[in-house]
Amino acid sequence: MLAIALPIGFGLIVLALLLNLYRLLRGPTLPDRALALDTMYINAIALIVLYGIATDGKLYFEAGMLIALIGFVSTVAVAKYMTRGDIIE
Amino acid sequence: MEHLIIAPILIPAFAGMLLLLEVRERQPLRRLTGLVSALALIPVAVGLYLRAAGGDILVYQLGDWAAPFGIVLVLDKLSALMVLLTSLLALPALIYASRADDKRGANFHALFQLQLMGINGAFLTGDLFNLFVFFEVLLIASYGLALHGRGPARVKAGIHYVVLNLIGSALFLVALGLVYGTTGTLNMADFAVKVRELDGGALELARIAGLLMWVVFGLKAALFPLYFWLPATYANATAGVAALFAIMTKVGVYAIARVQGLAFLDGPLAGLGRDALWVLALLTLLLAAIGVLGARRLGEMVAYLVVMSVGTLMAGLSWGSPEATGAMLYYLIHSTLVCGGLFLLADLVARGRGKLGDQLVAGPAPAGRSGLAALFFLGAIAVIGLPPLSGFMGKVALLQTVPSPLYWLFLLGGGLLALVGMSRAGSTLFWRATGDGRARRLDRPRLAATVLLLSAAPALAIWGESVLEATVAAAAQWAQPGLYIEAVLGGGA
Amino acid sequence: MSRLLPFPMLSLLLWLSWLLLNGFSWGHGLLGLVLAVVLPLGTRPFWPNVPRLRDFPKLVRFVLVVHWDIITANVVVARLILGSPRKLRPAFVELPLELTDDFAITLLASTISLTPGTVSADVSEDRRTLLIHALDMDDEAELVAQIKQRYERPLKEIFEC
Amino acid sequence: MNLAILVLLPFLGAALPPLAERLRAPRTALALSAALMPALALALLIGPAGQVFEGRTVQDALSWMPSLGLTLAFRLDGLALLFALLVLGIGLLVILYARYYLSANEKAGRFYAFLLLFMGAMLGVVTSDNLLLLVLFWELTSLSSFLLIGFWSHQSAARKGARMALTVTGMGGLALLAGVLLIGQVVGSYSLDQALASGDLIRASRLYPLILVLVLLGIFTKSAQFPFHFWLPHAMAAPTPVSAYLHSATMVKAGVFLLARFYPMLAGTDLWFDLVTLAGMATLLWGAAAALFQHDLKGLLAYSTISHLGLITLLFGLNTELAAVAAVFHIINHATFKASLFMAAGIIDHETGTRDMRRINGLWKYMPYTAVLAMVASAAMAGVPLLNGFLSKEMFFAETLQSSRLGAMSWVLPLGATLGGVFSVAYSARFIHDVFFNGEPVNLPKFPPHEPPRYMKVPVEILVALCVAVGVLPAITVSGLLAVAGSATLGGELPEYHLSIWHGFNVPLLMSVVALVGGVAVYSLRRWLYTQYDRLPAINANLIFEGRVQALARAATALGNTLRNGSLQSYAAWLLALVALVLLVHLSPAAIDGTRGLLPLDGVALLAGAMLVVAALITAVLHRHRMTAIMSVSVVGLVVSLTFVRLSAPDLALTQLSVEVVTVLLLMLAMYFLPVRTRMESGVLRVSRDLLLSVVIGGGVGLMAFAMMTSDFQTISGYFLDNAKPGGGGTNVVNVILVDFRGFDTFGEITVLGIAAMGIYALLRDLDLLSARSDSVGRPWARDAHPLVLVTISRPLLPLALLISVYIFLRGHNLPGGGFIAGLITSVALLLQYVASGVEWVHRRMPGDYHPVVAVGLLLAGVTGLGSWFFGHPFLTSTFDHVHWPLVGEFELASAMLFDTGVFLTVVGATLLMLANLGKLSLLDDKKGGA
Amino acid sequence: MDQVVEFLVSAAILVGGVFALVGSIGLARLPDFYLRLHGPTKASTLGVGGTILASLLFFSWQERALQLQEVLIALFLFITAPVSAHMLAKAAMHRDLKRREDTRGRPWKQ
Amino acid sequence: MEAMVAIMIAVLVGTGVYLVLRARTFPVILGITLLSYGVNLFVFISGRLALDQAPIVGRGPATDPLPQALVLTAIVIGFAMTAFLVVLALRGQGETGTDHVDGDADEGGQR
Ligand code: NA
Ligand code: NA
Repeated sequence: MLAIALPIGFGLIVLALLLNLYRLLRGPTLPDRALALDTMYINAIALIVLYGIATDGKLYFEAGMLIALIGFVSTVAVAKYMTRGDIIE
Repeated sequence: MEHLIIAPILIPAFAGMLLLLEVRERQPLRRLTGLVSALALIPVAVGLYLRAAGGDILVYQLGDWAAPFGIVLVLDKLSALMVLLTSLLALPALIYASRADDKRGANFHALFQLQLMGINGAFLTGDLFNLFVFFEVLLIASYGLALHGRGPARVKAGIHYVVLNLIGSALFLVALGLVYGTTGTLNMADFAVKVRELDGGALELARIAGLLMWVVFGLKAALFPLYFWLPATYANATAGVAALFAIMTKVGVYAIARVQGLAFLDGPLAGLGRDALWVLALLTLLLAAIGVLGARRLGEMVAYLVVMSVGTLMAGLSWGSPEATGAMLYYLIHSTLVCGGLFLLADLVARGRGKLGDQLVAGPAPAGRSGLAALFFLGAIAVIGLPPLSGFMGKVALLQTVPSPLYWLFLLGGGLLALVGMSRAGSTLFWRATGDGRARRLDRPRLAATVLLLSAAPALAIWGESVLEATVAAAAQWAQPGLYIEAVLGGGA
Repeated sequence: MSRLLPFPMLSLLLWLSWLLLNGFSWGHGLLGLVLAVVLPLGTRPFWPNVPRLRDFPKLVRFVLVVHWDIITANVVVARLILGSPRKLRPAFVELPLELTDDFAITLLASTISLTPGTVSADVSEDRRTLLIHALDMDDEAELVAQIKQRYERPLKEIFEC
Repeated sequence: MNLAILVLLPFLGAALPPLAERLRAPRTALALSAALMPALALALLIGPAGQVFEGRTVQDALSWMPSLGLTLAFRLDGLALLFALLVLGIGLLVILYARYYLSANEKAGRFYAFLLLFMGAMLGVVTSDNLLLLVLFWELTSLSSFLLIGFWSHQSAARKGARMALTVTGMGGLALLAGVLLIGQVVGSYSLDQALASGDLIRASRLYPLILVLVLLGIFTKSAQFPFHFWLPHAMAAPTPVSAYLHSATMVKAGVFLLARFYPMLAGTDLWFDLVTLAGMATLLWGAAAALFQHDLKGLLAYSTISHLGLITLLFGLNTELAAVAAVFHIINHATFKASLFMAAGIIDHETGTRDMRRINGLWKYMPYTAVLAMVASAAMAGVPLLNGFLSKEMFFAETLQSSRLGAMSWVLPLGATLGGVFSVAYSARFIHDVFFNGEPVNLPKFPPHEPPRYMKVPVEILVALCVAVGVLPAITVSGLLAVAGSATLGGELPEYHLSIWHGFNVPLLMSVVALVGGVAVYSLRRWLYTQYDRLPAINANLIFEGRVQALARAATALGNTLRNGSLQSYAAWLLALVALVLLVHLSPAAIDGTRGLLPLDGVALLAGAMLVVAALITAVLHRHRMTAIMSVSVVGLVVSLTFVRLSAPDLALTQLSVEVVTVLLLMLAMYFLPVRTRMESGVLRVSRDLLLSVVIGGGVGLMAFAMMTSDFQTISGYFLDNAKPGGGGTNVVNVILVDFRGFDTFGEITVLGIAAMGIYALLRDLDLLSARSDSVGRPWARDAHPLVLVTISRPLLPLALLISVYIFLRGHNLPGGGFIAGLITSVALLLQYVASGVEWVHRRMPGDYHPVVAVGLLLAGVTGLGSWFFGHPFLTSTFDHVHWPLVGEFELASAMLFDTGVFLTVVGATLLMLANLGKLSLLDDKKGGA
Repeated sequence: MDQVVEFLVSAAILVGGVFALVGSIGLARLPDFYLRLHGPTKASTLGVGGTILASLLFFSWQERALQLQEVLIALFLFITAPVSAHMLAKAAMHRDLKRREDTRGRPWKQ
Repeated sequence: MEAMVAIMIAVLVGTGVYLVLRARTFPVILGITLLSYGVNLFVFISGRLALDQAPIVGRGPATDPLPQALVLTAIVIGFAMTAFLVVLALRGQGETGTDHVDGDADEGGQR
């Protein structure tokens, strides 16, 4: 059962990533692209967690945790750049 | 285990760190720290050289891990010679910079020390990836130093310098990937052993790895067509920095010599890229000589002289015989010290001419004209290769050991072009002076530093035989990679 | 005690996190404890205003409610997204705030963003109004009331009097 | 007696006059200080001279650079003695003369110093017994004469003349060096002695023509032989004592000296005859004819010198022993009369203020004594009987009659010789008539001229006396010296010859008569000749040469600028083209010959790969939209991280992810000051070139990657896997490599990071940057600088992130993680505080200078490394132990952890030093702009 | 592996995957930025949540002990994701991005 | 999988090269970044590819750890260099008023 669910899960998330990429490419505005990138980061977490299940190991858990913890900082920086120009004032 | 071997790396490293710790910007303290370190390097380097001159190749296994698994430092005659040369160049350059230039920006002394760390590391390491790391150390420090001070020209030149070297670093990594991917090792000696056993596709890849290394080292050495960054970078750098940079191109030459001597003297890749290097070296020589002739600033002229020396050296190296390499090393020592001195001299001249700086146009005579003129005359004679100074000995040695009509033509013809260029420059700066400029006295420590470096020319002539014997001995050892390999892989393990 | 543990909740969170990360052992329990004390102390200057937790059980309840809402509303939102975009009724809604504590306001804003269908878009300079964007809003008053009742009130009880 | 000391004396002497000048010695004392060493040398020469006259060759050698074949070897034979006497003797006279010639305000000390340097060099040339040493001194004469010619450096003519002389003779010197090296190659030694004995070997060598041409290039340039003669007249810009010395007796004679010196080595072949005779004849005629038309006194003498040098050269070219002796004889004679003439010309210049013969007339009335001296010397130059010039010219005429090498054309030589004689007489006549008679002076700057100071005439008197003495009593005065010099030149027995005034009525005498009569006739036709000459286009060698040099320099600058055009992209293109070339030439698909089994490709990997490809391409295509490009690069970074996850590299994934965040922060900080869009700037051609390079290099690297991945190899990495735990105390092999096996790399790496931070700090200090006052669409910036939600969330995130840092750090040795990643997490958490709350807010809460953090980090790593010294181990040797504590249980303590702490601190310090300072930039900007 | 656990894990994976996809579909197809903002911040959190739940179950079963590390991912994500959304919304309002005409209320001037 | 990775490397290096050759500092920075990604991957794969074989002792078969350590070092150094270049570009912008680097001839002429 897991042998079927996992590939499907991978497929769904990769599909999601591709849609994110489409939005990033398409825009049309900068916030759209930033949002797309942010979403990609989040989907990447899902991918990494799934990979952990698939390989029966927890070596990659930290990678997911890292994204969750500090991945948003780049989104914040981009957003702040858009509103204030200066991200560290 | 002789800890002295690592001292040329650790002394400036720790000095640099301590300088960084000194947050209150007490310039005298910083100068003292820097100068003490630079001074300390000289006896250390002399000591190391004397050890190496005995004929043994000394290996220092970092972390006590045996080669090829750990990183080793290797002290042979060649590396000892280069470390010694660096220390001899560094002290006057630092003295010169410590008069005032060091205050024109932040962190000068720390950067200077760490630059020395990088240079010495590159000379001593016996590991290819570690060579990459030390390249990066010396590069990043040199970026900082090249940009020390201010001015758009300096920044522009700096950007060129930095970007080209970043591309160079990327290429170096590709080469290292290929080295590891084909031979499964990073230790130079081990690589030398294993590359001889390759065949088929792996051999093809190893060949490309070697050639890429030549490109990367050629960029550092400033070979045609990779030297274009150099004139602006060097001519725009602070004088003491430019003087220190005189050794930087030699790091490239050394790296080629080192890898070639170990891995490509014989075996399936014997003489790798030698013909191409030969042609490029000759072109470098010629184009740099033309550059000397066409230079419009003294600093630029000296920078081209540096490039010219690289062409001269690389041709000598790519000739491939131990004798030619010995002569090349003598010339290397000469050109490094003399060009370093000329950079300082150019700055002394520029300082005395006010707004005109070192531009080669008639203007007020610089302060201390006759003294400067005499120094310029001396330096020019030396660097052009006229007797009775070291340049002449070096050129004769090269001409004797590289019996190629083409080389003779380029070397002598290049010398002639440089003669024309430098005589014009000297005539314009010192003879065509429109009245004496500001009557300020020359700064004595600056003058002393300049004289110290330029005095290499007579010194290397007077004691030429000892120096030449030393370089020939270093080359002889270089030409027997077996000794090195045995010392690294056989002994300590 | 408050000198040593300026933010007990944070310390607890840190300690629990440490144990989550490393699994439970005496060693890690001890080390986690050290960290749970040292880290808040070290970062003390970064917390100018201390949010005081008044009611721990209510906090647990609140967390559970939010999670439940996330799950249920997710289904709703999924349907909206997959359905025809024409049917969506987007709206900007201004939510008058009763909360006054920065931390509590932030929690409310985050909660609103986490629960499907709404995103908190801005907090007014005077911190009296929260701007919310809703994906599909039926009735503004109803939405405001729902948020106030489900999230703001508990938060007020948890953090303020 | 040590010959080396003899040569050294003038060099030592060069130090005295400047010293004396510094001590404000009077002019006479200055001159005496200059004369001291040459006089001493002359005295010391007496001893060895005696030996030479006894037929011995005095030799002396010191070792210098034996590996080069360069020894300080000297020899004194007849030829060397002759020249040594000329150099020292005339040198002393010139010093005496210069005492009066130089005006009080000139730097006489320097002048004498240069003169003595030259003297020493010249002495070295003539006494060298080592070919390389000879070249060395040869070049020294060029250099010191450069200084002498340019002595009046305020005059443009002097500067240009000096440079021209140096360039031409310098070129010759290089050729000579090449020639000498080839001789050394053939002979197997640079000993002159051996080389002289190996004449047959050299002439038989395949290299002989090349050697000859190179050596002759040196000789001809130095001796101003056609077509290299043009520099000499312009060297007349030198003070007259210099001309009297260099251009009569010494420097230009160095060339003919070498002809004599190398005569036994190189002469005797047809090629020698053709080259040397031809050049000599051309020079003889050209110089003689041109001399007549000079209005400048020194110009006349200069061309006359050229002509006489041609004569001497021609004689050497004739390949007969007698001709060689005649040549040596003429060297002596020319030196004496020409030096005296130069001095006389200098006196006239000195007294009248001009050297223009059109203005100088009738000086007989004003300075009869000088006139007599000059007229005698001129007569000697013309070859009038009873004067020394007559004797050698007679021998010259005779020798031209003997040659048969030209076969039926042999008459050309005597004819040319006679013609040369005719002109020689004509210009000598002019020197006498035009200067001392020919009416009254015209408009002299100094009037009336009178006799010079007494002692200024002494040198001229001595020289003229010598002319007469030799001319009248050759057998007594000069024959001994000529004999030893001649035999030394020939390197063997002298031929039969007689130095006598009267040889009877013979063809040479007839030629002399023709020359005298013809010369007078030509001179009487001078007005017509001058008008004819003036119709010829004027050629100013100085202008031409200077023009050539300038054109060359301009071309050089232009070429330099073409190559080094200031375009980073063209430099980068050269670099990358070189790489492309390497790949195109050496990489073939055949490199893919591995047999390693391939890993299966799954859909996820395929799609992820496609994502990377698309994102990279977007970056390249949309790079002008900078923000978009930054985001697409982030996607690439993300996929690369995921690739590391997939390909078993968790440490790399973590590192890549955290570096990514910091990089984006960095770029966003920078974007505040940079344009948002890049203008379209590249043309189609440029884009195609770049695309080509991209495809070749990208494709090549990809191909190599594939070749590598598909082939098996032997690697040392098994050692690391085996020893990580037992030797390094950690199970995360990557980390153990980083902090232990290859800790030195890491030490260097964090140093790089630290230096970069320092360099960035330095770059940012007082950087003036205009920041954008509004966003890219022109809207003013938002008011809310510190959004509440962001600020509030950033607070608890700091301790949380620190906790995670500790976690990542501690597990690093055994599981993915380590100091570097931990450091980055901490940095990001701290940076978030900056972003959320601003620099000032943060700096009120923690120190803002991160230099010490970097320093402490680096020092910690370094000191940890040093620690192993105390246990007798090399730098960075690690140690670890398992410790058991009650309650806590067993845990490991490793020195590598300490090292890793250093890494951690360095990373935090460096990252913050970089980014916080970059963030602070805008504060400066605000203060400045008051916005 | 126990069928039940396996089923639960599989279900969680599928739920996670589906919601991740749905969120991204929203991002891709919704007509204005403010609408698109809802997709990822909602669905992706549950998307990740699903996979994390799967992972928790899977490893806890595997190790026969409660494995809750992954909870931290969710915790961090729940803390940080709203901030991203909030900041992006502010950016969008600052830029006065087009919104669907029938949107009620108005964004605030920044 | 190998072909996929090779293509990724090729594209990264290729786009990196292309961007490095643009006329302004900003695309050059991007180019260097992409180039670094490509090159890091290249060094990484010199240890050959392996799935689920992280080099942790005691977890069964392990891939080659050495290239990973090398790449880690390269990433750090690359980050330092990129940061320096970015700030240098700012300095250039500040001192020359432009980030154009495809310069005019004759800059050796003046200081
Ligand atoms: Na800022
Ligand atoms: Na006259």
